[in-house]
Amino acid sequence: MSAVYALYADPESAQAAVDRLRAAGVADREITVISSEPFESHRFGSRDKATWMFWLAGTGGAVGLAFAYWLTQMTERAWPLPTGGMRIVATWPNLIIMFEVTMLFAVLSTVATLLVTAQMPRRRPKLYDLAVSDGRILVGLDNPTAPLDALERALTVHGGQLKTLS
Amino acid sequence: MDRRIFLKVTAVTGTSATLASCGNPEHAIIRFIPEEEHVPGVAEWKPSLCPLCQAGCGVIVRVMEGDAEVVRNGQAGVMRMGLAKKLEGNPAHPISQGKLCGRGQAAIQIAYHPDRITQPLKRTGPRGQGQFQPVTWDAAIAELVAQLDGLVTSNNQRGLAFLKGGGRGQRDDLVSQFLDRFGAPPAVSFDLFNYDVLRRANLLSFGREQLPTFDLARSGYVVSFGADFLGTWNSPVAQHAGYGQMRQGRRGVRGAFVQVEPRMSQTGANADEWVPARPGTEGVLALGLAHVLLSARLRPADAAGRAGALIDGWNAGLTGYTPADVEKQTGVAAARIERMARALVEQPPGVAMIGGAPLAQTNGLFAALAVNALNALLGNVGQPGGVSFMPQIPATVTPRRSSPPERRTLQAVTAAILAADPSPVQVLLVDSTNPVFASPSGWRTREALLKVPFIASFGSFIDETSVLSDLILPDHAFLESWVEGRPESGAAVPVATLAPPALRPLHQTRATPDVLLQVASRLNKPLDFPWQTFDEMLMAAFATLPAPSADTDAWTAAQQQGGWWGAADAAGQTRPGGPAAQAEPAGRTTQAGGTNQGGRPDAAPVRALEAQFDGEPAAYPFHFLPYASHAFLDGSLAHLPWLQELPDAMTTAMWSSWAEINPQTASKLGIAEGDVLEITSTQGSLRTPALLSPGIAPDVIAMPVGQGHETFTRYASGRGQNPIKILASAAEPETGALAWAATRVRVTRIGPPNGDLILFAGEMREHPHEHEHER
Amino acid sequence: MAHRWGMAVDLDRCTGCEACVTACRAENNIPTVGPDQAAAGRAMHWIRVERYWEGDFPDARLTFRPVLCQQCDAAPCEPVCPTYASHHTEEGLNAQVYNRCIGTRYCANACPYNVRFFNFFNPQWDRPLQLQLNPDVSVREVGVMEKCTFCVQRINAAEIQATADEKPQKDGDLKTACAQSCPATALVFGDLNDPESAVSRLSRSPRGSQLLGDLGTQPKITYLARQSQT
Amino acid sequence: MSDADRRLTDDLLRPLLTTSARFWVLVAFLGAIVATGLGTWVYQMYWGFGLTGVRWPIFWAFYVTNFVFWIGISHAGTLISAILRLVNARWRRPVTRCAEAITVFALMIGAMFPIIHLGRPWLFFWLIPYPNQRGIWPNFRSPLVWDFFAITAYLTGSVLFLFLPMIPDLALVRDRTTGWRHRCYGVVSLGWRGTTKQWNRLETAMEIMAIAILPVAVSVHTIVSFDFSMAPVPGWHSTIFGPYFVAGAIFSGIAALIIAMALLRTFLHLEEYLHPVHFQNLGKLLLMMSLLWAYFVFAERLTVWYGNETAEMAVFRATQSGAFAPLYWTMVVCNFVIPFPILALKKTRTIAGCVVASSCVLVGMWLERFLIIVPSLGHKYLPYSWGTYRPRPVEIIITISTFAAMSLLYVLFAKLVPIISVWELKVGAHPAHAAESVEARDDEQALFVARTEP
Repeated sequence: MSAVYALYADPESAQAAVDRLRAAGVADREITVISSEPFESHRFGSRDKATWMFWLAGTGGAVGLAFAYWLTQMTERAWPLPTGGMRIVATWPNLIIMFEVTMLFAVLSTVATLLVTAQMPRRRPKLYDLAVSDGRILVGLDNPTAPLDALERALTVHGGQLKTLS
Repeated sequence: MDRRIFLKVTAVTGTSATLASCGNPEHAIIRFIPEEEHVPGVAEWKPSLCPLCQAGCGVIVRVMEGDAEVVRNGQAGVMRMGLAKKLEGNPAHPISQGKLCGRGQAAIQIAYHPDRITQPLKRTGPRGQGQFQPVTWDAAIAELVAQLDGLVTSNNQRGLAFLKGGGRGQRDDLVSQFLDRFGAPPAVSFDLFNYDVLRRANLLSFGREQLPTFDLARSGYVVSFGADFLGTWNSPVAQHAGYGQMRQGRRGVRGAFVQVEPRMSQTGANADEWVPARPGTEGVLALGLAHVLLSARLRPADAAGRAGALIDGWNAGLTGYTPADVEKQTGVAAARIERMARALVEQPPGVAMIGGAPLAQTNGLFAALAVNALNALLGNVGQPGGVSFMPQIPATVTPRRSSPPERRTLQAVTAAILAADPSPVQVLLVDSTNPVFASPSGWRTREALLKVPFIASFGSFIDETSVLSDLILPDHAFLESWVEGRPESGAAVPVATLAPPALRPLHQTRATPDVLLQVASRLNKPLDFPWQTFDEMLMAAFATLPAPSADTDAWTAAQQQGGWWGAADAAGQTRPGGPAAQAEPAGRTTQAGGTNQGGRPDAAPVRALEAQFDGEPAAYPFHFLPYASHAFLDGSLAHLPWLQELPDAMTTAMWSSWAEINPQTASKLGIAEGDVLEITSTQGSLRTPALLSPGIAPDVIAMPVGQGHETFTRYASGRGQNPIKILASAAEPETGALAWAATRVRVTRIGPPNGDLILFAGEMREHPHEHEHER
Repeated sequence: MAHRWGMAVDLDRCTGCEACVTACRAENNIPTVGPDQAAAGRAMHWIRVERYWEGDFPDARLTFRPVLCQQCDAAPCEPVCPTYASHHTEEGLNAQVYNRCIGTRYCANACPYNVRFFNFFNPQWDRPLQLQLNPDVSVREVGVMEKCTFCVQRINAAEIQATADEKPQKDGDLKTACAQSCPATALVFGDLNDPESAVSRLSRSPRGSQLLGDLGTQPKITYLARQSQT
Repeated sequence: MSDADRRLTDDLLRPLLTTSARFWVLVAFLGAIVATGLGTWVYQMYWGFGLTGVRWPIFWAFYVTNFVFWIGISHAGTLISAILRLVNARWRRPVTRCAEAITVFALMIGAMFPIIHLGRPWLFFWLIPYPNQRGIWPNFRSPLVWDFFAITAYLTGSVLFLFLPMIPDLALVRDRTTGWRHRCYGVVSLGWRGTTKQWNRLETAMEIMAIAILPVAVSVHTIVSFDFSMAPVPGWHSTIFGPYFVAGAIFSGIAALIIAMALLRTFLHLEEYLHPVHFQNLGKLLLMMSLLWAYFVFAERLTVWYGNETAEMAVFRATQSGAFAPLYWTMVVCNFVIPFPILALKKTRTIAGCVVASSCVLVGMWLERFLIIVPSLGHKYLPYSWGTYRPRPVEIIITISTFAAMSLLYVLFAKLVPIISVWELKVGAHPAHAAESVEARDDEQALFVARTEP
């Protein structure tokens, strides 16, 4: 297995490289762009925004709510001990528990989503270059299917030197 | 019973058993075979007698099985035995009626006290250093016998003196018989807060040398002159029961009560009116009340009979006791005197009582006679709701050889010892009294005792007196021994309390009466007592009492119910006894021993005496008022941790001693709460924290008696101050009783609070700030 | 019919003699903490006789008021306990389960009467004073709260006895240690569900009121006011 | 740009890569104090809680004061980062991580106190709802159990809130280091690459977290206030307590943050990244909170005084004119009289000024918590049972050691992680991003100038 990529000094050239790869018929999801900072303002940076993460978080919260409801009700009924003349299942205090657990689950599910979708944690990935941490922007492909020369032409513009891993 | 109950019961008993064995010491190897059978976890209630004061409350002891470390013939080990768990009043007992005061309940700690003397001790070091070594009982008794034989051979039987607390009963009778048979002078009984003056007054007024019994339950208006009858005076438990009834026991009637005293006592706190009359003028006030009744023709003068006749100028209508005159002397407003006097007759039955400080003045007897006269005038003597005298059972079962004994006060004895050389007292026996602690330094009791060649004491603890002794023969705790008592007040029926030991001895101690009998038998010239042991003597004593029912005798019945007493009458109400109408209850009773001697009307009328105070008013501006502490009485209970940690009723102080001072006076002297004061009398001085109290007259400093022990167990030693030390030796002339309220002092502020004053309560007022506003 | 244990305190009978205080100590194995700890505010008195001064000399007055756990029906001390150590029993008692207590001391703060006490150290009894301990009452270890139980051990014993004898309890058979010892009978204990019981009758007295009743704690102890002459 | 970035990176990573002797001395010193504190706690557990000054009827004192105080401090992070993140205030970038770190550590310390103050600390886990042999669950009616849930949620939330934006920087460190450090950072950076997908997910996640953490933060201190307001104790039983405590918490939180930033700035030479303007802005926030605090105190006091209810007034007097008056007025001076003028005047709202004000506020807020707890407990309804409280050595030592613990954790954190978010600064420095607010733009330029001067 192998990978092909090139490093660029600035987002503009990276963007150009991405465009040329597209032109060369490489599918969008095959192209990997790696940078040491987010570039929301560039087209390559604004690919696959994850708006549905909110929904997952919400779902997590809902699960938490349900769990907290069950927990309070079940435990209070399991051994009904009256205190201070309050009802056995005291709704007001339980609301507090429910709120906290809801938020907890929402947070956890958010993080879970993040880790899963961002494929973390994982061992050191194949396609990476230490130069990225110096501010270079990496554009490349894992296991390129397209012919190498085409890719080379696409990547070696704007001072991008082609590198291959195998 | 069904299974669930069975399980419950077993559960309860089971847990109890495990808990009962909590006291089981791991290190002990030897386990003795139990000497008695107990069902684990099941309580058995055994009768006994509270030994702490002369009231003589019958108690019941809750006995449950448990493991105790004991010594049996020289071998230490653990034994499963019946252990006393709690003391409660004996419901069948006419005096306690099932109730018991806090002190009485704490008495259980005497038996289990960690500093109890567990075996006979012989002095090794110099006297007073408290260095003793254990000796066997045989050796100890042999030594005492040798000493006594020595007196006999030197034909100096009168060289034996016996010093004891003021008790009444077979034990005391045994002592006096012992001395009588030995040829020694009678026992000297010492008790700081004794009732000699009151007994004498009652003898003079009513021919009964005895403490009065009050039928408070049916009283309408009570005037108490310094008598702490809800605290420490006379028969507190019985009086409590009556008091409760007096307040709320009768539909539509609520008895009223006035307390006359310069320092508000716990009893005074319950009064509807608190009258801080000048110390030593109580008698005058009483006669002032009488004057109002006489002058208003509310009562005929002759109603007072002999009691009145004893008062100088009685039949003349007590001229000179007009409310105005009395106000001048007592400081009590004339109008108030009028009102009180009228209330005495308008809210019948009215009754007056006197006790405590007023009798501890140089004019105490006069005050007592005045109050007696007032009662007689009110016609309440022997009447419902009035004052009466409890029928007595003769204390002695065997006639004395010599005729009635002369009275000797401790002061006289110590004086004699100090005067003569060698000491007239060669052998001194001390039992259940601690004069070195409880007598004023003026008496020089300690020096006197140090002059006595040989002292043996019977106490259970090493205190200031027994620490001076050469030989200590530790007595059983009351729960471990036969107890018997003949209370002289508190009930309408004759009472002889009796109980066998409630639990087996924990230590190698012996009952003092038994020891005396053994000594008596081992002397070269044995004192031939008809009994080997104390219980034989008791049996003989109770044999003379009528059987309560056909199928049993007095002795057996008494052991079961905790004593013998005459039946109450049909109404179940306390029937008043008294000289006027001495209704003889069931059972053979006679007048108290020694009655009527010198008590006949031929006694000359007494005239009002000014109370004399030690110390010039200029140099010593304050009256010094020591009072019997609620927890410790005269200090004999300061070794009980429960009582040390009991917040004082008035001040909430624990583990402390203090001096009460009026806030205005304090601010004049620049004294704040807790400041360390120096209180100085002509006799000496002491330092103690100040406690500001609105319930004390501006010219009075009050201090509780009981703390300030030098040697008295780990709980009391070196704690607080002893006010008795700075008391003057003034005495009431007739009886020679110490006038402990006749000392004047001066007060100076020494420094800021030193933490000696430990209070349980945070605030003394329920609305502190409102109080600040109104001031 | 279930019992509902309550008490009436007649302040006109109470003389402040504190027999109840010692009785409680003896019955419930309450340790003495000693002078140093007492000075540090750790003395334990499940029942205490509060005394309050009014006015100044010579018109000073002093009143006594025994205060023990009021066994509230709406007890503030109960719900705040995270472990149910403090809870309400069927018979309306404020139970304190020592083994469940982890010592947050929240109940003591919530209690308006300050009748809860904390074991700051393991209790000590100098040998052989421990022989007096009542085997029916557990000794509390360091770190747990304790308070008046209305002598629950006596209540249980009496109920077991009554069932064993197969006859109902009579009013007055069962007394708490304090009520038993009270020489002036100021403390009366009994079943509030029995309208004829002494405590019920006293609780209906016009002199009756409840301590800090306006806090809504619904105490089961009724205080009968002290009356005054004129 | 990239060399500017490189300098930025080097500056911010320097503390991680180079260690001075001074660092070890500091760690040893703080460590010693913390060890003493822990030892003291063990000592207290061994002998019994009686070693403290706690007494009848004041059953809560120093420990609970510390609990409330530290939980309050923890509100620094979430407020600064979450709110500023949501409103996307640019000047927040260098500040967020210091703030979030404070949150996490303050919470850890604060959460220890409910355990330290237990009579039987070894049984603290009975607060946790889990199936157990006792067959009994926690009492959800108890505010202490609410505390447990709230703090758990808040702590989890803040730890993640701190960690997520750290991942790219950890990856950065990973690439800059070798050997065991390289491996360690490799593990904790979870194999971060920086693909556009990862960046987007991270940003979204942070947005959600920011939204979620805010209500939790508010609820946490409200519930802490419930510990008091639920009990019928004069001075406690008040509806104002929730917002009152939250405001106080944020107040002390910002103060703590300002002090932390000032220290970092000096010791890690971050003058170029932590600017007067940051202190200016935080100073304004602090000023606002000081006013808010004063408002709450006034409202609370006035209500009590006007209501003139006996028990409440007893507490009122004790604090206003009684034994606690000295402490009370010190509190007022520290929380309002001193900070207000310093922060109100632009001239004095300097870094030094802000630090002075913040220090006062920390003292004042600690006193406030103490004065809420102790006087009320000492003056409940029955004056007979009133009491007063003096701390004992164990309490004082443990209290001091918690401040040392905070410093220690912070020092170590700054040693292991870039205390200022490198990638966020880079983003901030990116010219392509048009600044939103005027303030932000000045801010950006300031940063720029700062970086291109030499």
